[in-house]
Amino acid sequence: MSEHEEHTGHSQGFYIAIGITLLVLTITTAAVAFVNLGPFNPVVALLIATIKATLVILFFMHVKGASEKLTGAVVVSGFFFLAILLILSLADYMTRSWR
Amino acid sequence: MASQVDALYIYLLLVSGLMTALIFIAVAVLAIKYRRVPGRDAHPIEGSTVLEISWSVIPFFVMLTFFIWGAVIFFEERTPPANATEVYVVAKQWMWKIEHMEGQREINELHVPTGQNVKLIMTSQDVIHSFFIPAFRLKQDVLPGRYTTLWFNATKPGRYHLFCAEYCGTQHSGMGGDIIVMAPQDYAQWMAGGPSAPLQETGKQLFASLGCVTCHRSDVQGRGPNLIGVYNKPVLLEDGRTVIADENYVRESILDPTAKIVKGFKPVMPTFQGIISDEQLNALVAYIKSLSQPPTGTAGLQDQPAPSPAQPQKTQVQ
Amino acid sequence: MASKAASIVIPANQPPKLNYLNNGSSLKSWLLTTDHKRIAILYLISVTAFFMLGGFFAMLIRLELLTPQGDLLQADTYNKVFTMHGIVMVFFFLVPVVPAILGNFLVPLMIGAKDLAFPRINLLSWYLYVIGGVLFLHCMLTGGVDTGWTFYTPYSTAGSNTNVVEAGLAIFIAGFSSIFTGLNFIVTVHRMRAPGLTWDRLPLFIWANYATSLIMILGTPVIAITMVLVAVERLFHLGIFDPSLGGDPVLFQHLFWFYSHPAVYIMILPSMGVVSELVACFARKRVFGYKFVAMSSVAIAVFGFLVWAHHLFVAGISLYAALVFSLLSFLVGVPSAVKVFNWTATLYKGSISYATPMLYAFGFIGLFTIGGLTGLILATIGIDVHVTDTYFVIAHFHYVMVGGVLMGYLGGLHFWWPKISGRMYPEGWAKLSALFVFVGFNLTFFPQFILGYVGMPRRYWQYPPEFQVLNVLSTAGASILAVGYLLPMIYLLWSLRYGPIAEANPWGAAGLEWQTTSPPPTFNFDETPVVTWEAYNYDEIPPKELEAPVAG
Amino acid sequence: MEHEAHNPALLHHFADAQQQKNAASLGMWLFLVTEIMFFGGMFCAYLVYRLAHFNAFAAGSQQLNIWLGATNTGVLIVSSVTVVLAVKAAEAGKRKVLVGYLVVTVLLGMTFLVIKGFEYKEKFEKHHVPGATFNFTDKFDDNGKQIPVNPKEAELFFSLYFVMTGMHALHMIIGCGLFSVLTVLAWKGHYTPGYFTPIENAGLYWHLVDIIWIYLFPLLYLISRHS
Repeated sequence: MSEHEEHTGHSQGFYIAIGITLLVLTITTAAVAFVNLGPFNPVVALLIATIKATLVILFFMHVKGASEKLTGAVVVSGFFFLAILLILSLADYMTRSWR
Repeated sequence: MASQVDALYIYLLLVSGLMTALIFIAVAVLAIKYRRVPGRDAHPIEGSTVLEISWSVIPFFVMLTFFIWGAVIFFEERTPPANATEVYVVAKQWMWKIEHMEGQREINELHVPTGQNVKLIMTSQDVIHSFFIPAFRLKQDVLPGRYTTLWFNATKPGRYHLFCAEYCGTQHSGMGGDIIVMAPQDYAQWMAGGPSAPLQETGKQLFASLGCVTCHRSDVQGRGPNLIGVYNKPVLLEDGRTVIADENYVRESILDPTAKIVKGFKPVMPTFQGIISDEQLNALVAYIKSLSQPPTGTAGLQDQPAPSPAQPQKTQVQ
Repeated sequence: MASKAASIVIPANQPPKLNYLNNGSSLKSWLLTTDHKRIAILYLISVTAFFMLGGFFAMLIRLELLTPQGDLLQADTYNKVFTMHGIVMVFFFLVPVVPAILGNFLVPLMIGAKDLAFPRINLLSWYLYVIGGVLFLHCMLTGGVDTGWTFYTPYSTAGSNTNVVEAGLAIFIAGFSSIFTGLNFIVTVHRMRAPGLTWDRLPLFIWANYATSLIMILGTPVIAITMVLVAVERLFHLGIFDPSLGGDPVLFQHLFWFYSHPAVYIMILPSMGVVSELVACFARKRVFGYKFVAMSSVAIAVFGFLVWAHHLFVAGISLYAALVFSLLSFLVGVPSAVKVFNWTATLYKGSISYATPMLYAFGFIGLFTIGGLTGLILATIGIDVHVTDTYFVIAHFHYVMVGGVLMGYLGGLHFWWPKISGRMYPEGWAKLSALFVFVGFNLTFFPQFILGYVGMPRRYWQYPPEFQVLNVLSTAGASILAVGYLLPMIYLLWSLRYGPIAEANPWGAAGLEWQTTSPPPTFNFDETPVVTWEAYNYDEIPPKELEAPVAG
Repeated sequence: MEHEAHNPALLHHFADAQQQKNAASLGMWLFLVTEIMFFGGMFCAYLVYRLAHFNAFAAGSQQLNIWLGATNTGVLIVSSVTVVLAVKAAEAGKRKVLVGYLVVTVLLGMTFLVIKGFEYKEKFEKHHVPGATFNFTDKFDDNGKQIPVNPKEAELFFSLYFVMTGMHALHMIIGCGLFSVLTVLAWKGHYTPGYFTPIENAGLYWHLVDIIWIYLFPLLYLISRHS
């Protein structure tokens, strides 16, 4: 197992580089919040958040290069059911005539 | 409406009954025919994809007929006709307070004439209740903080149960009453016994005494939008959205004026939340609605002259 | 590959050897056990205790409703009684009953493992269940709670002055018991299967429990946070669902039913798994359409998450959302129907024995068919407006959750009783109680369909006199039902001492659990089995001429 | 059972260490899914109410300190890096490096909590804590436009703010406690290159708590600054 991990693991420098990328994205998203993009402010902010989350999941949590696909399937299904909760709830709220 | 619901119910009962009978008979026949007897072994069978697909797909299409028929009825149940008489209902633990457009008030009783579309505009003062008339096959939850509506057209005079169907505390099962359906002439007689001023009159007085008139002027553009003819029309908002100015919008605009600002106006109106009661709110809503003369008069059976159309009224308001 | 299965030697009655039951008898060896079988017994005892408590509340409800006026109980008391009946039965009986008792006992045995993947977490689950249960008992003894098991806001946050927070906390804790059980099952099924036991060879009971576990993991956290939100709203006056702050009480209902609708499948799916095992064993055939039955469990679990708002058709959701949820609700009907059809088809050309477990399986098929079809009637939106929140709904979900779940549970308990206890139950008494349950159940709940359609709302402490006849029938049925449930408790306890010693495989059943001794040794198998055969290879196992060892 | 001699950490019911490790990892991931759904309920409430009461949510959001929020995001990201490096050190069997990274992680976690505490303190001082003392008079100020906000709905925003960040902070506290225990165990040499599953799993938990904050930060602080 440990040998296997070493194949998929990355170097210390790689993790620090990912960390710096995440910090840069944080500064970017905070800065963009001060620019009025109209309806695109939430879009940009959530897009950046999703990129950050994806980086953490793929590299820090070692889903990319994991020994099996099951881990990825678990992650995807977690977000899939979260999406069901959000989308179907909003399906009610977005179509209420008075909202 | 009740007969339509019953027709659908009978259809569903027939289909379900048939299915139940089919399964019961199949289980019974197979269980007896293939009961264990010495010397006869089970015959291994794998399954059949054709069968599996057909008994998945065929029931689904049968269910689609349930859905479509049910949806049609529901759509009709939820679309009140434009010419309906309106009645305001306020629920509280544990009673139903009802106010007719004519100003007639009742508790735990609702008098309606036959052959008339009646639309209930309901809200609750405390917890969730549910207005349930089994004889009409109708039910609608009554929520605090917003309006829900229900409409019906009673056909047969009589006294029908009114129940609260959403659990609401200690006296939930006592929160009932009667729907009294009367022939139109009896109803007119009953209504004539009532003393009060029409609801929109009360609303009009409130509109003046609360100072609404100073901004919502009807002659020239005031600081607030002109409310004549607004009800049930699309309104363009400051943020570019369009909403229909229905009862809930009018209600929200009184209680939370900044939520949806009409295009071209500033969010300067104070909130009236906690300042006016639910009954006063109903009266205001009724008044604002009356400013948009309904197609065939709010209450067909009113013997007093319906409030005059917007123009003369506005001069009074000033 | 066939010969291996057929050649398995079924040990004859043997002198008591070391098994999980007699391997240590101190209290500590039970309360600190990590053996999944002993934990199953702990659950059996505690869940049965809660069942009796919930049943006691049910009897109070039925007695109160014998007459139209409220005479036995006060209105307040009645509201607390039905609330606690609901909470006890749903969260402390129906959700854990089959997975935590039969599932705990059987999942490792059926897949040829020594234990669940996380035995200590399994024990923790039981302790969480007990802590939640004790907390709820404390809540009950210090005044109870009167919100209905559904905790609808704003009544639960602002209206009720009973101990809602403590009840919510009890459910929160019991919820984590359920989450850990589900987590344990999924990991166990993925990681601990015996060599050769591929996914398409798994018993259908395993598939059903796997699907159940998915729901436990995905749904339960949502009820947990919802209970937290209700609690903070009561405790700290935060206003999450408070309409006076612009909050929406209907949002609570969305979150509540996002868990509580799929929770119905947490309850019913394991029982469906039991029925698949029973039908195969007592018809001596492979289940017709194995793959479709297996997949239908997963389909029910997934589709179950798409339908929750069908509880809210009259609650004030949008017209369009209501239509969408109505349509989606019919989707769940398909895999449920597929199961019923396949069980029926399995009987064809079988060799059917009428042993007690099979009678329960027949009962399950019948009652579930009625429960499922009335579910379709409720999903039909135009009808739902009339019958929701009436006794029609009560009757429907009791057909599914009591008729279905309990039939499956009792069938399974009788079927695996020889494996669990090492003793046979008395067949005559068992058949009698199965009959009592079936007749009593139908007499109790069928009249409630009619009551609901003529308009009797649920949670009514008194009612108009014209509803009395049907209520009397229902109460009469409930007393028969109670006898039907009490009988097994008595004769199963009796059998522990006086029942005939059970063989390893008294039914001649397929499945790894029957290849070890009854009761099994602590680590289940003397050596890890290697599976080379398909599930339900009844054509390769000699039938057992089993004519009920008659009660003494 | 026969394996017990080989590896003291191997439990009897597993065939080998690989199976045990895979089981633990899958179990942890499934637990993380329950965490996603747990927070999902609150995210759902937040989205629904933001849709319904945008003005109040925007005004409430303006009152949050974007700099403290951004700093905390940075702190969490750095702590995630130290966690991942700790796992790497454990894998390589470098005990002291492992302990060092674990200590830094706990310290960073506490830094987050302290900064969060300052934010809460500010809310108390400004009477932005829901309840009897709640007072919201600040106006939404966009290009000089003054917009009065229904204070009740602002209270709803702050209710959600406190529940969401409070739940997250609770997870941070649990995480700090977890890593403190692991630090002691690591110091005592419990973990070897053949067995460091607890470090890995605690790391997964920490990353998930990080991800939740990565979403909380824009949702609460950023996206409602303009309409």
